[in-house]
Amino acid sequence: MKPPSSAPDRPEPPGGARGIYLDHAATSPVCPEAVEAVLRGMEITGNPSSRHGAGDEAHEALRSSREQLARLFGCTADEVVFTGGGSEADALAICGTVLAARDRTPHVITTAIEHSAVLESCGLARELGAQVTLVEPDGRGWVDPEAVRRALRPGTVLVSVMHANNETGVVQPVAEIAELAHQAGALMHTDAVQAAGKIPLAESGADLISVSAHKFYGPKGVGALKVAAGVRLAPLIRGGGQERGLRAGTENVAGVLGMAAAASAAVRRLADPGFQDHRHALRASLLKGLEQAGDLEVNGDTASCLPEILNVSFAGLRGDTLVDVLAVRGVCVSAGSACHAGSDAPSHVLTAMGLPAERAKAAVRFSAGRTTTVDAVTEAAATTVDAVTRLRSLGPAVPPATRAKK
Amino acid sequence: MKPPSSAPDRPEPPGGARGIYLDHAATSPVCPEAVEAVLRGMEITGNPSSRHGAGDEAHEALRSSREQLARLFGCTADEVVFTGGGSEADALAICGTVLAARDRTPHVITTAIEHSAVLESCGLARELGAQVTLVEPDGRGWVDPEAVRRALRPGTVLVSVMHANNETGVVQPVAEIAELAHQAGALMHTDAVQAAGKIPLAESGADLISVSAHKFYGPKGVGALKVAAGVRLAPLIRGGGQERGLRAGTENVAGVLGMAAAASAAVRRLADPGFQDHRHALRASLLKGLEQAGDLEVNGDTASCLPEILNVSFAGLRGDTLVDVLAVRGVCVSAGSACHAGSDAPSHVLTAMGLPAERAKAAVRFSAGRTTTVDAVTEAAATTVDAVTRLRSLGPAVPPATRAKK
Amino acid sequence: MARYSPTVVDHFTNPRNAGELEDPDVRAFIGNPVCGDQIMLTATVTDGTITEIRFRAHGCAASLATASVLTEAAQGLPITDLEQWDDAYVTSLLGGLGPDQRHVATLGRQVAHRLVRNHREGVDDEAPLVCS
Amino acid sequence: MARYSPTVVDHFTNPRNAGELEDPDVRAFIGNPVCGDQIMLTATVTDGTITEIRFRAHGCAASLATASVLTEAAQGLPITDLEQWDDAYVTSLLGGLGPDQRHVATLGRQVAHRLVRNHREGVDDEAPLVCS
Ligand SMILES: Cc1ncc(COP(=O)(O)O)c(C=O)c1O
Ligand SMILES: Cc1ncc(COP(=O)(O)O)c(C=O)c1O
Repeated sequence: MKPPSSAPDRPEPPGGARGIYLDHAATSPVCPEAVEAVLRGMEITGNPSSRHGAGDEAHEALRSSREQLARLFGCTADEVVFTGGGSEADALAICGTVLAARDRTPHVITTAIEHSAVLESCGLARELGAQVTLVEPDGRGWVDPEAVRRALRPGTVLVSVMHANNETGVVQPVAEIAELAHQAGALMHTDAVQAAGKIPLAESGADLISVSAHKFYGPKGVGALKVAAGVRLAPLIRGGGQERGLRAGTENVAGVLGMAAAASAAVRRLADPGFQDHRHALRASLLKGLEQAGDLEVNGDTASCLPEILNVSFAGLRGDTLVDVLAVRGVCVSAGSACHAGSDAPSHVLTAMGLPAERAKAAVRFSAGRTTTVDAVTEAAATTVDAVTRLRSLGPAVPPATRAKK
Repeated sequence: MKPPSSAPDRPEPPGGARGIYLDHAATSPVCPEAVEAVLRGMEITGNPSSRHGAGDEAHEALRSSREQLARLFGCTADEVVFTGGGSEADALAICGTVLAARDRTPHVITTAIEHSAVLESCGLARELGAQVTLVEPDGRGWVDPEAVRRALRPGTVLVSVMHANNETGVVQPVAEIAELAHQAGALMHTDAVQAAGKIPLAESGADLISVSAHKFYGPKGVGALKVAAGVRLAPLIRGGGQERGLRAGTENVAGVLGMAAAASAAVRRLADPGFQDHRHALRASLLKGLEQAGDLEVNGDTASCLPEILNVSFAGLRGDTLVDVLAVRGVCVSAGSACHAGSDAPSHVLTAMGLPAERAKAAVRFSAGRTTTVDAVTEAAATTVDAVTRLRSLGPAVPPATRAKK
Repeated sequence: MARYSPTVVDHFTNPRNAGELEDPDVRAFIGNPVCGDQIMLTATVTDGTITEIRFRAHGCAASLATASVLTEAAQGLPITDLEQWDDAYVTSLLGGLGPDQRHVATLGRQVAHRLVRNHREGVDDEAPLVCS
Repeated sequence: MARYSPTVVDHFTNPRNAGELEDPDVRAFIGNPVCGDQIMLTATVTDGTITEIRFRAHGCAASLATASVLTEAAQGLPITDLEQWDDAYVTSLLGGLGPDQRHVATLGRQVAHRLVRNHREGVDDEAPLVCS
């Protein structure tokens, strides 16, 4: 008898040494235009506030970048505030509104499926004296405008509802909610970190819109907040008066240039029908491939979502385990949200949608990007199906008596 | 008679097309090691929080960078928190301490010569319920530890005194003040944004130390805060739990790598006697050259200051005007602080030192850097002397009667 | 995968002795079927020596690797030897564990001890059991 | 210098007609000697025409340029022509001004008007005068 301890053959990682990257919702590679712009930015010595040629060069870089971001937002250049990322943009929008409204007892409405940057900024807002109402999504991860309307009160200063969810990709009815917020005299904020470059942001109707460069092929650590003309915010990071006094600190010239280059490329892609076709084709191929594993459920509203994000639960598995196995086999995906990696708690988004804990813990997020090919997703799906089959063969671990009782 | 309206010859800008950059205290050029590191960082696709190879690569980049920053701070890697710049580090140190101490009525001591990032963070701290005492400097821009001691109270939670002043270069007795703060049970913060890479930071004795990469030849928009083990801070930017929960947001991998490379180079320079000699030689040559203009005063304690920073007032001139003229002639310097460019108010630092408004408004800051040569400062000084002479010849504008009355 | 030792990676990607013996001499189960990691071992024991051993497991990658590594180490040993195994030994079998992964060493040690006890006392784990 | 028009840069780096006439027919002074910008003009006026004009100035670069540009424009003109100058005209002489610099157009217009008035009324500005 062949000893059972001999290791079975290890499959080769597909997609070359770097593997197949299907974790664009966690972060995207930096596109060549952005790399070039960052390099150019590092050649600029001056401080944008300085009164000399070097300063003017830096100042001009910010000015032109602001215009490029304005086109992504669909706003004027004056309305663009550069930040140190998406989380900071969320913090500024939410805490900034609450601090600016501090004389009243401000009321903020948000949803249970927001990114932790929004949820925890609301936590800080609470410490600053605000009251916060969490609106629950439906079972498909969709926020009903009606539910937001019911949560509105005379003291509501801000409604914050994300544009597209980072775990499920579900696109929220932001424009409709913005209208309700405005009717009630409240400001509308939307965390468009996942939506930017995938959905036109102009139609959102939001007064405050957060984006983060590294989700649309720009560098990490730089983001922007649209602050509509006339909106009063109190800054969190204060000092030199940069960014209309809303975000102090010497501006990240190279990062901002990189973000602006990525934004311009994103705006061009949005208008390209070929890109639109491609993203839907990728999703279709990926889903078709994964379905071969059997016994899987797609989490989130498939009718209204970013095609790039596919969140599936394979029955009987743990999502993090599958992610680890796929990582070794060269397929980079994420269990729910990368931010929760290492923690065993099921995703707050899937939990809020009412998914059973087992299904929530089984969730794996595949997120494709602009350079992803149909071949790559097909291969990734095949690898996944194989991994799922192998993992399923290891369980369940429950003894026969219990199994029979089920 | 030759018509007086014919323009005199315009002198050529010295130092080549880019001129002579003596505004390193505003921001420094990015050193080659940092540029290379940023480029390398942009090749790393993953999110440091992700459970796969791409994520591990990003995670490892942060880990090694944290060690490099730890050597700059003279602390352990665990104590390094990456931020979006110096202003954010200041905000986190000050408001974070106050928010974490919110049950009491916290008292904060700072000085009248701090950077606006500290002063305005203290303003926010006040809005958050803190009481703030401003300690005045002496006429040379030096903060007497005795004055800090007198300001200490039972409720003092934080003393924030900068390491080296950004306008005058005056180095403060931070270690002595830290000892007083600790004896009184308060934390010590020092804004070492100007000191980093020029003075060893380990001896400061501070629990919280802010640095900003772009002041020591790293990229803009990234900084760090040393948060000593055991110090409790409440974060301002919340969410994903990055940076020990003290600064949420996907980490600026490329920027952090760039800052780390610059920090390593700075640590090497600190130990290099040749570098030490050079910085003093630059200051001596510059001052000697400028003295040719006559009627000038050096602002700040020349006995205890960063040799890189020389703040002088030429009698009878406006600093901003001289800066503008020098800019055209290819010499990049700053009027007091670049952050105040465009505003007519005299520097709050020089005003706090008790300088008359005329002298404060006349102040010009020359700040040399690692690649500055003695030839360059000599040439810059000659250009300055010429510009000062020409500008002086235009004034005073007061009519003869008034002049005679003086 | 800097997160895991090469041994852990090897075992969760290429598990050894996966499955369940049809007619085992002894069976041990540790785990919480609702939320945590689970390991079930089945073994044939001849003259006090483990001649065949299989595992079933559900849980994080490190716990799968633990189950696999355990079976490889136990195979051919006198079953009572497993009583000497402590968390440190299981950790060493795995080539080390990160701070987040320590719980799987406990899980491995517990299921190994339980296998010895069940064999000695002739009992069986037929119902889910919450590990400590 | 994106901050200033090329004309402004030209004039503050190469001021024309700087200085003070020894024995002028008319003098005008506008400014605040304590904190603000100051311009003093001295001119010789022959048959109502400005034949020579000089300025002294203290202030920001744009105000120095304003003084210089004024003298160039005024030279050879009937002095009463200066009464037509408004802020927009001074701004155009300077090739445009940024939002932060608008005050120098006012300063220039005021000192030009004052020169005309002082000439007409035969008065002199011997004491500091606060501009509006
Ligand atoms: C002493 C001091 N503190 C804080 C800062 C703020 O740093 P940053 O502009 O990188 O936010 C600066 C420079 O601008 C500074 O000189
Ligand atoms: C929806 C959403 N909001 C906010 C963020 C935070 O952005 P950043 O990590 O750039 O701070 C993320 C990503 O991490 C996100 O997916």
